[in-house]
Formats: sequence, structure tokens, C-alpha cells
Amino acid sequence: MSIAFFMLAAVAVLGGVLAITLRNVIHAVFSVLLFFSAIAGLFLLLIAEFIAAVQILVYIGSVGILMLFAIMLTTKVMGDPTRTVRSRGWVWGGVAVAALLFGVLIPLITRAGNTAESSLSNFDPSVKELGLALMDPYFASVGVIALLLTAGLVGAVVAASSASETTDS
Amino acid sequence: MITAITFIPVLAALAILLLPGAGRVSKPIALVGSLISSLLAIYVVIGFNLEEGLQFVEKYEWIPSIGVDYYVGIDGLNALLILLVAILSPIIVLASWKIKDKANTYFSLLLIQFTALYGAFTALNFFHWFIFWEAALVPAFFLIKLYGGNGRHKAAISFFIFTVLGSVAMLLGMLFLYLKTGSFDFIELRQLAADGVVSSKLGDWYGWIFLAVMLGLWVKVPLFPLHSWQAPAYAEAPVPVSMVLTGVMSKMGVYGFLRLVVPIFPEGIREHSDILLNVALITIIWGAFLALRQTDIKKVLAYSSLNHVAYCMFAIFAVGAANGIDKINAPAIAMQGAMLQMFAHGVGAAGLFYIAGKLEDVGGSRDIQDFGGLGAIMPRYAFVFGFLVFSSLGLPFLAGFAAEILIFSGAFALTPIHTAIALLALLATAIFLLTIIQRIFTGQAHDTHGDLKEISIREVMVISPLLVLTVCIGVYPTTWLNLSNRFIETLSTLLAG
Amino acid sequence: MELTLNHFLILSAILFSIGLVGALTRRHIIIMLICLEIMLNAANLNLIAFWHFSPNPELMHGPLFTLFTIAIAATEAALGLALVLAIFRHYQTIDLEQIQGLKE
Amino acid sequence: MNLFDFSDSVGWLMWIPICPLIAGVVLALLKPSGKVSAMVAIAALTVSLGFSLKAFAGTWGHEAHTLTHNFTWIQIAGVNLEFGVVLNSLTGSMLAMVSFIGLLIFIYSASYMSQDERMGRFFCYLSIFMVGMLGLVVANSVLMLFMFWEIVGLASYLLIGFWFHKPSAAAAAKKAFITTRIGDLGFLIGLLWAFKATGTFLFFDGGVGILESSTIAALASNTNVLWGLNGAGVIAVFLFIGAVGKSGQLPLHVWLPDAMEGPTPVSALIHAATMVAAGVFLVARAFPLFLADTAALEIVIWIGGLTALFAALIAIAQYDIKRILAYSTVSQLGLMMVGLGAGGLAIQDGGVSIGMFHLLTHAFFKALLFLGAGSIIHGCGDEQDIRLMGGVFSKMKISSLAYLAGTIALCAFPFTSGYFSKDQILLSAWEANKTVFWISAFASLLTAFYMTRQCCYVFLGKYRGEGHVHESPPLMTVPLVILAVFALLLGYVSEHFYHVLDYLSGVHVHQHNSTVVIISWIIALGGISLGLLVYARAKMGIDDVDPVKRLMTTPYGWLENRLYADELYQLTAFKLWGALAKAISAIEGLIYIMVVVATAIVSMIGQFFSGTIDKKLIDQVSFDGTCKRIYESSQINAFIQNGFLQGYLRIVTAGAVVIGILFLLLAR
Repeated sequence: MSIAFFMLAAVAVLGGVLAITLRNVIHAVFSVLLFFSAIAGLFLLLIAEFIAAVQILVYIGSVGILMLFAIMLTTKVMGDPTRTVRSRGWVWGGVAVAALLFGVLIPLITRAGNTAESSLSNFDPSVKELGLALMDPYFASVGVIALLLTAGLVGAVVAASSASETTDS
Repeated sequence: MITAITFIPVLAALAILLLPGAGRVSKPIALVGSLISSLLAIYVVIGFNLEEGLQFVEKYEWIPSIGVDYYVGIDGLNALLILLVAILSPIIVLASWKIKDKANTYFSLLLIQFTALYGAFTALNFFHWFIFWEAALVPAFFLIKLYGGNGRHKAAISFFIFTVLGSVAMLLGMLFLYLKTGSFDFIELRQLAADGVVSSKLGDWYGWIFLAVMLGLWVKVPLFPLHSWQAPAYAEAPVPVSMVLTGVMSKMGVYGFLRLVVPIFPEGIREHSDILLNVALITIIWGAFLALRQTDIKKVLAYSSLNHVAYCMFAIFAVGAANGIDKINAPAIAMQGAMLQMFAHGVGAAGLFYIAGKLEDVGGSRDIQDFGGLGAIMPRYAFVFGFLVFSSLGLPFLAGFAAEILIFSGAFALTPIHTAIALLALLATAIFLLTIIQRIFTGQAHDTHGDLKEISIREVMVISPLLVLTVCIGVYPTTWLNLSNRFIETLSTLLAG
Repeated sequence: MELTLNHFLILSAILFSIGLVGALTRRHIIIMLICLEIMLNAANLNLIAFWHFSPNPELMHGPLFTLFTIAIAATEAALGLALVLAIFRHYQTIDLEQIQGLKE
Repeated sequence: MNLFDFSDSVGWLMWIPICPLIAGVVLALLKPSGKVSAMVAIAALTVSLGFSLKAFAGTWGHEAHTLTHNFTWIQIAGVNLEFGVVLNSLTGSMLAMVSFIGLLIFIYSASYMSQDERMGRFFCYLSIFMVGMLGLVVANSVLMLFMFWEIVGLASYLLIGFWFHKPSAAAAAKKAFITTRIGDLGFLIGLLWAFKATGTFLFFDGGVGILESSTIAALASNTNVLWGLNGAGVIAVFLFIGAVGKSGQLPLHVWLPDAMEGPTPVSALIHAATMVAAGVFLVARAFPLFLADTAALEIVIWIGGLTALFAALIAIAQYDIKRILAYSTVSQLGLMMVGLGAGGLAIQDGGVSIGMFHLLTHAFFKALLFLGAGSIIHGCGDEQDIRLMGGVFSKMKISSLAYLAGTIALCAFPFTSGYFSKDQILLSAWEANKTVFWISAFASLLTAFYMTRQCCYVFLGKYRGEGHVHESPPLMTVPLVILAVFALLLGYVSEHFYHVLDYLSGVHVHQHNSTVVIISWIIALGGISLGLLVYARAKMGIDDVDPVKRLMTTPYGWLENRLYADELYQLTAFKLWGALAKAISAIEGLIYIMVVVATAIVSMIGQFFSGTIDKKLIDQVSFDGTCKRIYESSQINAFIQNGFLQGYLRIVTAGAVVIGILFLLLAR
């Protein structure tokens, strides 16, 4: 159990670090896919199989592919290496702020003392429970999400196409 | 069989897109694909047994855990509409013959559209019915967006936004209904509604679910005030797509009402029949009067379409206002009128859009004020145009009249005052259609018309099936009405209570 | 060593910070979007972990919430990438340093 | 029952409209040359005439006898919408008249239109017209009658606009179609009402048809259904609205004079003899419904009487030979309505024959007058203004004599056909309603006066136009002579006709009142003498002032302008209609703007960032101005917001850090 956790954690961190450091955008996307799969593994570890499946389908299956498409459509030469922001000062400034946040988070987490063990041993969460919950108490939320997806879809179409209108005319 | 009819067009579309070298022969492939489907569909409808209910059923389990089956069949309600798709689809392909730009994409989209239409009309399970319903929307969106006129972007987007929002509302409503009743099956739901299960299970939600389900159809028909997408979409779409939109897509909304709302929510319609009747009436008047002030010929036809399809809804809602069955069985007459109106308007309006499109082809403008005196230059064109116009304004022995007289005969017995007001729209229709004829065909020919060419015999042949049908429907409507007679009798009894 | 909630929370904090660093420093707009996804995933991990260790997991709140987050994230990604396309068409670049339209 | 099963006793009646239909279809599809077209159409109509005469002969002597043949058109849920044909004396005589006059006019047209390159098309339209007219006459179903009624309207539209290169002709065609359609809406409501109330469309159906006594009694027992009318009267009044439109009664008369833009044979056939009489025929057909409610009959006589007077007045001040005849037609149609209504009031069932007989005689002499006018117009080189004619008599003897025969018949000169028919109308009116009687009598006096005026203009004096006046070819004059004979002599069989036309009772109640006879003599002779007195020696050139105008300048000016009916409609109905359309368009625009705003909001999500704000969208919601103001007020903020995205993000992160620290401090 713990071995699996540490291995997956290592892979996730590795994927994340690579994703933000690699210069080649395509490579960065592939490493973030690695990160996503590691997270999916962690979900499995936490007995959330369905969420793991969704994670793989949505993130690796579609978001990743979408990103690859976006890169191919925007960058004139594939894998065009790019630099980081303006100057070293900016970079270090960013890292510093992030580190500061991290520094605040860690004491917050540890001080809460969450050392309780899992109570999932007497409960086997299945997709059925999830589905039931989704359809009864959370029905309205599903509706809202559906609307949001629609709006997002429309928005995406509009955003992606509006520019072509100006190039047409 | 029905599965074959449904999917042959999409197979043809795949062939165009995937087979190497098929791109160059996309038109013949599209024609053959749609024609095979059409012939099969006509064969099926001819084999339809008038004495029995649901026929040609195909039912396979699909997702058993949530009660989704692949369930198709033909009954009195959809037989006529399948026939309509079958008749129009090859004509629409032929009407697109002159497309040059991106023809492969165009014809693939068109074929996908046909599949979706066949699918939507034959499906008996909400699940894949909805898939086809939405699938019909997507090719239409792209066809408008890619091949339309100057205002196509805005038209396509408002078309898309309106219909998608409507569909979402309907989907939510149906999902809720599914959760309460546990069925996606139209036939089963209808039985549940008849047993009072639907209303008891929905309880206080009944009104909201009724509204939600209706909303999607409301947009599609369309009825006031959700009709704004229609005129720009019809006007900006390329002509064959306008033919699809007005000929078939607008019927999907009415069909949806008869398939979903009337059997499942008859109490809802009965309870709100006065509001609904007024809405239909306003739509009728609205379309007719808006058309009066238009000079863009396709917009005129679009508004006229709004007006004509609203007659169907008017008939249905009038039945909702009925108190039982009287001696002339007015509910059945009105509803049969609505059925015939769908068919007649599908045929006639598709023809009108085709012929109006020719005007743009030869004259380069859609504005009727740019024309004049064409009657002398293009007598053949004038004849076809006049023929369709008179069918549209309800000349007896042509299609429009037969349907409208049934609607009015039924509706007048049910709600005389509403019907009498609706008759005003007949007058307005006559005025704007005759004004078009007067502008375009009479008077002295403009100097700029010297090089206008008469439409060819080939083009007349393309549309001639529609003309012949118009006469057939008008002279002896019984042939077509028989298809739906039994079904409508029970349906109208159900709704009239 | 038995796994506790803290393990997951700390891991999630690390991943979030990695994402944040990327978001703050890289100037390629797609990479920025990737970093946003990393941060969201870290948050999701948090949610699932809390649920896993919660006293009454049968309510399924964690996975439900995560599901919604993922849906929103997917929308956001689609919309974001569409915007990237639009920006690219307009500016012919996706270099954030050169896109400062918000200033005007 | 099969649609084409004519083996039944009177099923063959369907052939009467079908023959011209075949001709029409053949002409439309094959497009033969002009001569051939004329021959095909004439041949088909001859066959129809044969059948019509058979029908006429069959009804002669079998008055109150009605034969029907019904068949189902549509069957829905056990309810039949039926069509049918009916043979009784009303059908028989009307059929004989329509197809006989139709045939004469076809022959005349073959010569009149021979110079027109679209002659084939002309005969095609004429055939369509005959289909409608004959179908309308034989129909035993109010629905079928309405359908043929509309076909007649279509044919009228096509024929009025036959010379569509003239904008005035095209406009007149449209006006005719739309004005009659207003009436048709009333008709439609009437037939829907009948269907609702009786459950059938059939007139006669073995005791359960609309016009049969048991049904009428049931309908009439429903008192005060609408506007104080009973169940039958309501249907009757709505049907009458249809008749008002078709027969050019007040207030829907405006289309008929304009309809004279069509070729002259069309005016003769459609707008004088047959189609415009269809309204009168409809009232006659549905007469039992009218009889069931005296209020309905009162409406009929008042509308009829006022129309007769109104149109006769206007006719005095017209100069276009066809327009004078057109107003005369309107006026005579009004008299027919008076005849029907007053007859119904005075002698019940027998009333129908009084209006109908005038319809028949009028058809002959008015067709004669129009054809004669056509011949004269033709002879004078297509000139229609009577001020530019004169002295025609000596140059065109046959046409002129025929024309004069028609004129005296129209003036009800004693012992011509018009005298007999008009006499009966005035007699009934005397019995029914004295006011209407005097109105009708005055209209008749005016009729005699304006016809004399017209004849003086045309025939007397010297030729005032240009060109050479010549007689028309025999193909045109022969029909004139035949019609003239009928116009003069038809009255001598009036007694028989009254018997035949009394299809409801079978017995004609003979009315006699010497006062009325004397009055009608005075009217006819007085009108003619007055006309001669005023016009025989007057100067009638185009620059001369009409003698009556010299007497009463202002009222005559009103009459010349047709009492401003068109202008009145222009100012009221048209304005209202236009305003309605405008209002609806405005609301639609508002809805559209709301849609645009909604779309704009969605679009802006994308477009705000990409910086390509759709100018049009934004202009429509006047967004630009707002944006500018926001922009100006935000200049201060712009200092912090340097537009560098990650700068913002850093500030956000810093904020999160602050919140975290706060938590740490507070949780302590």
C-alpha cells in the first residue's frame, strides 16, 4: 500500500516537474499525461475506481489530446522551444511566491493532525452508489453541470470561430 | 429494414470521406445513397398495413441497466413523415448539384443529416431518438455556417444556441421523467401516462417537466416567442439546406409534440390549452404579418413557413381544448389536418425554397424589388413559381387547401373564435404571396434582365415530383390520410378526453 | 508505515505548488493551461483523500464533488484552448509577453 | 364509393366540369398553337354544353325534384367529408346558361384574341374558368362549391392579369383576388359553421343535408346564436359575405370596375355574365337557409338595394365604356340580391326564381353589351373612352344594333327580357319593403339614364377619335346577333322559367300590381327620354364638359371619382392593416434585439479576449458608448493592471498566502 503510494507520488511529482521545465511543449504535454495517470493511480489507491476511470478518460483521453491539437494548430513549427518569462528575476519571484504558499500550507496541514485511518473497510463504494447519489439528491447539480457544459461548448465554438470571421471579411 | 434505411446515407457519407478517389464522385454517391434509402422507405411505407398499429419493429437491448433499447418501428404517426423524408432527400441532393466548393464535406454532411432525420422519425426510445434529434442539428449548423449567405455566421450561431438550449431543457425533463418512471420507451411511457402513473409519480413536478419537455419542441417548431432563429437561418442557409430545414426539420418539432407531449402529457396540454392556443394563434398571425413587410424572398418564405407550421400546432392545441368527442369527431379531423399539413407543407415549402433559390441563382439577388417583368422572360419559371405559391396560399385541389380545410373544420368546431382570427392569416398570406408575384413577374422587364436565362427542363424535372404530389394531395388526400387515420383517431381521443 | 490523510495532503500541496510555479513562470500559454490542470488535479486528490478518510464515506460526497470538478475542468480546458486558438489567430503568437490586450 | 363512378343517375354531371378540365390540362402541357388551342377549348366546351342541355332538359317540367350523387372525399375516424353533384332545376338552367354563353364567348374570343401571341394560354385560362364555374354550379357540397368558387377566383386573377406587362392589370388582378378573398373568409366561416352545426357539407343528402327541411328546422330552432340571428340565419349571413365579395356588392365592390383591365371577352364572360353572378347563385342555392331567418333576408335586400343605387350613381359619371358597363353590372347584381331577398320576404319559396331569372336575362344582355363594346373598341382601334367615339352607328351597323338591343333590355324597355325580370323584382320589393323599392326604382331609372347617355356618346354625332372605324369579322358578330335575339325575346318564356326556377316549391306564385307596372314603365321610358333630352344634342368631345356636370358640378365630381371608395379604404383599412404589420415587425425587432443581446453575451466571452469585438452586434445594443465610459473611468486602475497575466496570478497567490497566514494565526 504505502509502497504503491510513494511510487505513484514520485511519478506524479516527476511528471509535474518535467511538465513545467521541459522546453519542448509537446514533451511537456506528454509528461503531464504521465502526471495525470499517476493521479489516476492514486485515485485507485483511494478506492475511487470510477473517478480513476473518469480521470483517464477525460484527462488523458480528451484534455491531453485537445492540448496536442491546440499546439499543432498554433505553433508554426512543431515543438518550438520557448523560454520562461521575461527575466530571471521574474522566474525567481514566481518560485518564491509559490514556495511561500507551500510554506504556509504545510504547517496548516500538519497542525490539523489528520492521522485517522480509513473507515472504508466496512464499506465497499460501488458505481451504483455514485449513480444513485448523482440522480437523486444531486439531480439539480447534474442539470447545472449539463447547462455549463453546453454553455462551454457554445462558448468554445464562438471563441474558436469568431476570429475566423474577421479573417474572412 | 428500418435500420438499413436509416444508416445507408451515413454509409454513403463515410464512403465519400474515406474511400480513395470517392471524393471526385461524391455527387453520384450521395444521390445513390439517398435514393436507395428513399426507395426502401417508400417500399416500407407501401407495405404498411393500414389495419394494424406498430409495424416493422426492430428491438434490441442496448443498455439494459437503464432500460435503453434500440427500438424502431413504423406506426401511423411517422409513416407519412418517413415518406416525406424519402421523397425530399433525393430531390435535395439533386438541388445541390451545382455545389462546387468543398463538395465532399457538403454531401457527407447532407447524408448524415438524412440519417439523423430517418432515425429521429423512426426511433421509439427516447435515448437514441434524442441522439438522432441532436445529430440532425449538427450537420445543419455546419451547412449553414460553411455554405450559407452573407449573414451565415450569426444565423448559424443563433440557430445553434436556440436549439441546443431547447434540447437541453427537454433532455433534463425526460431524464427526470425517466428517474420517476424508469422508462425511456415511448410506447411504455404512453401506457404509463394512460394509467395515470406519470402524473402521480411526477406530482408537483408535472408542470415543470411538461414545460421543459415542451421547450425543446417549442424552439424546433418554432412557436412564438422562440422563433427568432428561424428566419435568418432559413434565409442564410444554402437553398437545399433551407429545403431540409423547412421541409423536414420543422416537422420534427410537430412530430415531437405528437410523439412525446401528446401521449405522455395529455393533461398538461388540456390544462393549459387556452394559453397554448393563443401562442399558436399569435405565431400564425405573427408569421403572416411579418412576411408582409419583407422584401427578401427567402425571409418571406421563412415567415410564411412559420405561419404554416403553426397551423399544425394550432390544430393540436385546439384538440386539447375539446370537451370530448362530438358527432363530427372534430378532434380527429383537426389532428389529421395537422398530419396532412406537415406533409403538404413539407412538399410545398421545399419546392418554394428551391424555386426561390433559382431566382438568386439567375438574378443574383434575393430582394424582390430588384426584379420585375420576369413573366415575359421566364414563363416556365413563372408557371412553377405560381403553382407553388397558389398551393401555399390554399388554392383548392392543391395540397395546402386540403390540409388547411381539415384543420379549420376541426378547429372551428372546437374553438370558433380562435379559428376565425386565424383565418385572417389566410388573407395576409394571399396578400404577401401575390405581392411577390406582382413584383417579380409583372410589369415591364427591367433593363438588367436582358441576359436572364429561363430555368432548364432539367431543373423543372427535379421539382416536378413535388408539383405532382401537390396536386395528388390536394385532389385526393385520403390516400395519405389513411396512413395515419387509425393512429390519430386514438391519439385525438386521448387528448380530447 | 500506515498511510494517513496527511500523506495525501502533503503530496497534493507539493503538486499544487509545482503547478503554481509553472503557471507563474512559463510564458507559453498552453503550458500555462497545463499548469492549471495540474493544480486542479492536486485539488481533486485532496477531495478524494478527504472522502477516503472521512467518517461516513457512504455518502459519496468526495467522488461526486470530484466528478463535478472534472466536468468543469474539461469545460475550462475546451474553452481555454478555444481561446488560445482565437488569440493565436488575432495576434499570430501565443507568447504571453506579447499579449497584453487587457492593459488597454 | 369511387370518385370516378359516374354510372349513378346523375354522376355524369361530373363530366360537365371535367371536359374543360381535360382541355385546360392539354393546353397547359402540350402548348399547341393559338388556333388549335381555341379549337380544343371550344370542342371541350361543346361537349359540356351537350351535357348541360341534357341536364336542362331533364329538369324542365320536374321542378321540385332533386337528384344527387354523393361521394366521399375524405374519411376520418368514421366521419365523411363528402362531395357530390346535384341536379335540380336551379342547376339545370344555370348550367345551360353558363355553358351556352361560355361557348359563344369562346367563339368570339377565337377572333378577338387571334392577334395575341399568348392565345393558347388565354384559352387554357378560360377553360380553367369554365371548370370552376360549371363545377360550382353542379356542386352538392358546400365545401366542393367553395373549392370551385376559389378556382373561379384563380381564373379571374389570371385573366384580369392576362396582359401582365401592364402594371395596372397586374395590380387589378391582385386587388380582385384579395378583395374577393375577404368575402371568401366569410364564406369559409359560414361553411365551417354549417359543418359544425349539421355535421355534413352536403346540401341534399336524403333528408339530412344542410338545405333539407328537417335540418333547417333544427338550425332555426336555435334562436339568437349571433347578432340576433338564428342558427340558419348565421350560416346564411356568412355565406352572404362570400357572395358580397364575389358579386361585387357594397362594401367589397371596388375590385370589379378595376377588373376591366382584362381582355374584353373576359369581362363579358367572367365579370358580367357568370362569375360575378356566382354570388347570387350561392344565395339562391342556399336559399332555404335565408328563408329560415327574415333578418338575413333583410340584410340581403338592404345590401343589394344600396349597391344598386351606389353603382348606378357612379356609372353616370364614367367615360370608359367598359367601366360604365362594370358599374352597371354591380348595380344589376345588387338588384338580383334585392330580387332574392324581397322575393323571399314576399312569396317565401318562390323568391328564388325572381332573383335567378334576372340573373339569367342579365347574363345574356350584359354579355351582349360587353361583347358589343369589345367589338366597338376593336373597331375604333382599341379606344375605350366614349368621348373619343361617336358616330359609330353608321360604320358598324351589326354591332351597333346588337348593342342597342342589349341596352334596351338593360333599361327594362317594355317587353324586352330585362323588363320581365326587373318587373318581378320591383313587385317583390314593393311587397317586402317600400324603402328598398324606391331605392331600386331610382337605381333602375338611373340605369336607363346612363345607358342612354352612353349610347348617345358612342353612336350619335361625328366620330371624334382618330383612325378608321370598321366592322368586326363574322366570328365576332355572329355571337352578338345570337345574344341579341336572346336578350330581346327571353322574356316571352319568363312564365316557364319562373316555374322551372322555383325549385323549392315547384309552384310559381304570380304577383301582380298595376301600380308597380306603371312605375316600371315610367322608369324605363322616363330614364331613356331624360337621357335623350340631355345628351342627344350635347357636345361630347373630350374637352367638353358633360351636360350633367354643368348642372351639378360638385356632386358630379364625386361621382367621377367613384365616391372615393378606394381612397376611403386606402385611408382606413389599408392604414390599419399596415399599422398592424408595422407594429408586429417592431415587436419582432425588439425580440430580435433581445436575442442579439443574449448572443452577444455568449460571444463576448470569447470575443472580449480575442479583441475582435463584432462591431455590428455591439452597435445594435449601443454597447460602444458604454464601453468607452467604462474605459475612461478605469484609467486609474490601468496603472496596477499592466496587462501582464502572470503578474495578476502572482497577486492572487500572494492573497492566498495572506489568507493561509491568517488561518495559522487564528487557529492558534
